[in-house]
Amino acid sequence: MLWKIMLGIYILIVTVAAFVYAPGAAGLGDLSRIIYFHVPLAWVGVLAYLVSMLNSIRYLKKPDRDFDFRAVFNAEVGLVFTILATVTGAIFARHTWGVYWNWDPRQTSIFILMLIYAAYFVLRSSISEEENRARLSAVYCIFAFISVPLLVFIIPRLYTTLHPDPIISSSGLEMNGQMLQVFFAALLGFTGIYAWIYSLQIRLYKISQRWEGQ
Amino acid sequence: MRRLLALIKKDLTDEFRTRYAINSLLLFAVIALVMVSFATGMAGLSASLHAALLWIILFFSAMSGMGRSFAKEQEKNTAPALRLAAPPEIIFWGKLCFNTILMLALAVLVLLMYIFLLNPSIGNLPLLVLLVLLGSVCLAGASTILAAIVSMAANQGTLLPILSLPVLLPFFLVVINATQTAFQGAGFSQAAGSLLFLVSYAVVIITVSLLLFRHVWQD
Amino acid sequence: MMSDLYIVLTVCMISWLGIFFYLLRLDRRIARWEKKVK
Amino acid sequence: MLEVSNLTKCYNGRPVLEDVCCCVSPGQSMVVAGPNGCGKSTFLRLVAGLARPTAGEIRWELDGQVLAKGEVADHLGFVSPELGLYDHLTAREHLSFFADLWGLEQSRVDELLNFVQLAQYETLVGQYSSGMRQRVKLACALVHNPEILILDEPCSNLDQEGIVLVDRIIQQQLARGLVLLATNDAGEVARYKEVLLSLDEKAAGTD
Repeated sequence: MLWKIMLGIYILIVTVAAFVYAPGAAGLGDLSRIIYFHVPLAWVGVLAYLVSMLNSIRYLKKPDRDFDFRAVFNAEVGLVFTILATVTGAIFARHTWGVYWNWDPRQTSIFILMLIYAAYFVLRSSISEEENRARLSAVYCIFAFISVPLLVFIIPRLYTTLHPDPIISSSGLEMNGQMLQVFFAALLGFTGIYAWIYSLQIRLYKISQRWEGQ
Repeated sequence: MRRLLALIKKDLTDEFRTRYAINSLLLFAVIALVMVSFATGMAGLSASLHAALLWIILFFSAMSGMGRSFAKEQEKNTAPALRLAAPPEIIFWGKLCFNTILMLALAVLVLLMYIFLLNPSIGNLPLLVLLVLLGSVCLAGASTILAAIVSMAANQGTLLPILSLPVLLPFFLVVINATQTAFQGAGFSQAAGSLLFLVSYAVVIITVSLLLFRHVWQD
Repeated sequence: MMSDLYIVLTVCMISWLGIFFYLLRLDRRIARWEKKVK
Repeated sequence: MLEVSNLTKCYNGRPVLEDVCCCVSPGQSMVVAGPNGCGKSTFLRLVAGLARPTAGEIRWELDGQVLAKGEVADHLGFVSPELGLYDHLTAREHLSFFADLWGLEQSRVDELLNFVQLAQYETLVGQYSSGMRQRVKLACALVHNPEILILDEPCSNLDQEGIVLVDRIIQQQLARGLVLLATNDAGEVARYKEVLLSLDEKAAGTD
């Protein structure tokens, strides 16, 4: 319990630090502060998908409902975080590029991540038999994962992007020490939230399993 | 190898006698082409628009026909006998080859009709043809395993495009970009990067499909 | 400009606190259920 | 030989088969009997390796060697009403397709066509009567001379001549391996029940 309350206070401090302690980036001003939330959100979105994919692989190796459940709720969590990352990204885009959406490669990447999650749930809803549903959606989760590395690494190289590179400063966003501190602190904090949700879900699942057993 | 040929022969014979996939593919492609041609009229389209339109037509007509071969095995309950008679990898290769043949035929026809109806200015025809053919292989490669997944689910008609789009989007970004340069008359050396990407995309996607197919192909 | 920043900061803090207490409540409830099921 | 222990299969958490045990030796025929919905077909599908059991074990042994999961299909012929045919191929094309898949000579095709008395028909299977379709299914299952033959309601839709044919197939099969047969026909049960697996004590089709 203690670490959860500490996490709460920790995120509160990071939030304050993001607005007060870290200076605004040159050229972008106070708006640059959104990266302390936008990037961690996107990071958790990708991380959740990765965990979902790994659990799908485990399911195919050993068909255990546990793994299927983990794959599903990670996809759910990932979908929420990805949508939030897209929204925060669009706000940032509106103020720097003038439009909410312009099919920048980075936007396209996160959009595809959202599409995969959406397609994953559509697929699940259209298979009624439990075992088939778990197996086929696991296959899809792994198969669709191919396009993630392709998009994240290859496409931005083929096209010029306006998206600021998060850490290595090449396109306008120079990060100084204070900013980096807050940035990594935020990443850590959001990963903590993810871990918390993860443990809650697992406990909830175990309760429901035992409930059925009784 | 003989098993593979038997599978392809069986699918082709069946297809020639019913002409279900061929008809739906072709009709869909023709309708889409005529609509595009009507809508744009004689207005000269830019190369990027031509490239996008061509691939949109190819994508949706592919989606309307690709799913059939698996769906049919499932509907007619012929899948269990196949499961017993051949290992999943052979089945996958058979279906992949059949889909590729179908897709190549479709691509050639769509390309000819596209040039005929919309009269785009083509800078580098050999490159364009190569891109369309290579792209068809990629389309068939990605949609074969997805078609197998879809054949076991409900609402099959809409599911295949929904599942394929995320997987195919990186491929589309590259191929549309390259097709545009082909319309504009770029040389092969300029397109080498894209061609390499397409080949490696096809290889990766088929390899992963082969690894995963055994899990799809069971009841 | 400065006051805008504080408004956004307040909104962020309040929404985090909302999420935080929601999670905390869920955590407690799950703990209760765990005892009951055992 | 076949050894099944504590076989259980659930669909969506609801058991269709529970704790089924049986044992069949080579040269024996086993009859699976029971009312509709008791899981006969499911049992045969599980044994054939077409579906995965929820729990329990299925062990095939051939000439003293235990068959791995993937190998079972190579020694197995399966006939079931759940199995379909390609409506737009002829009987000959069906057989030569399966002969190709098993890597066998085309002479086997003629042999089998004569055996099931379909050699003179060159029309598409879609136009066949259900009895003729049943004969095509039997022939397809026999293409690779399997040691194990699994027949689910083999005599449905067959005329007198066809029933004699099935009997001949079963007798030939018993000389070479074993036969699993699911049926509700009292005469067939009496005739083939060297081993009888009755699934009726558990009424699974409750809902």
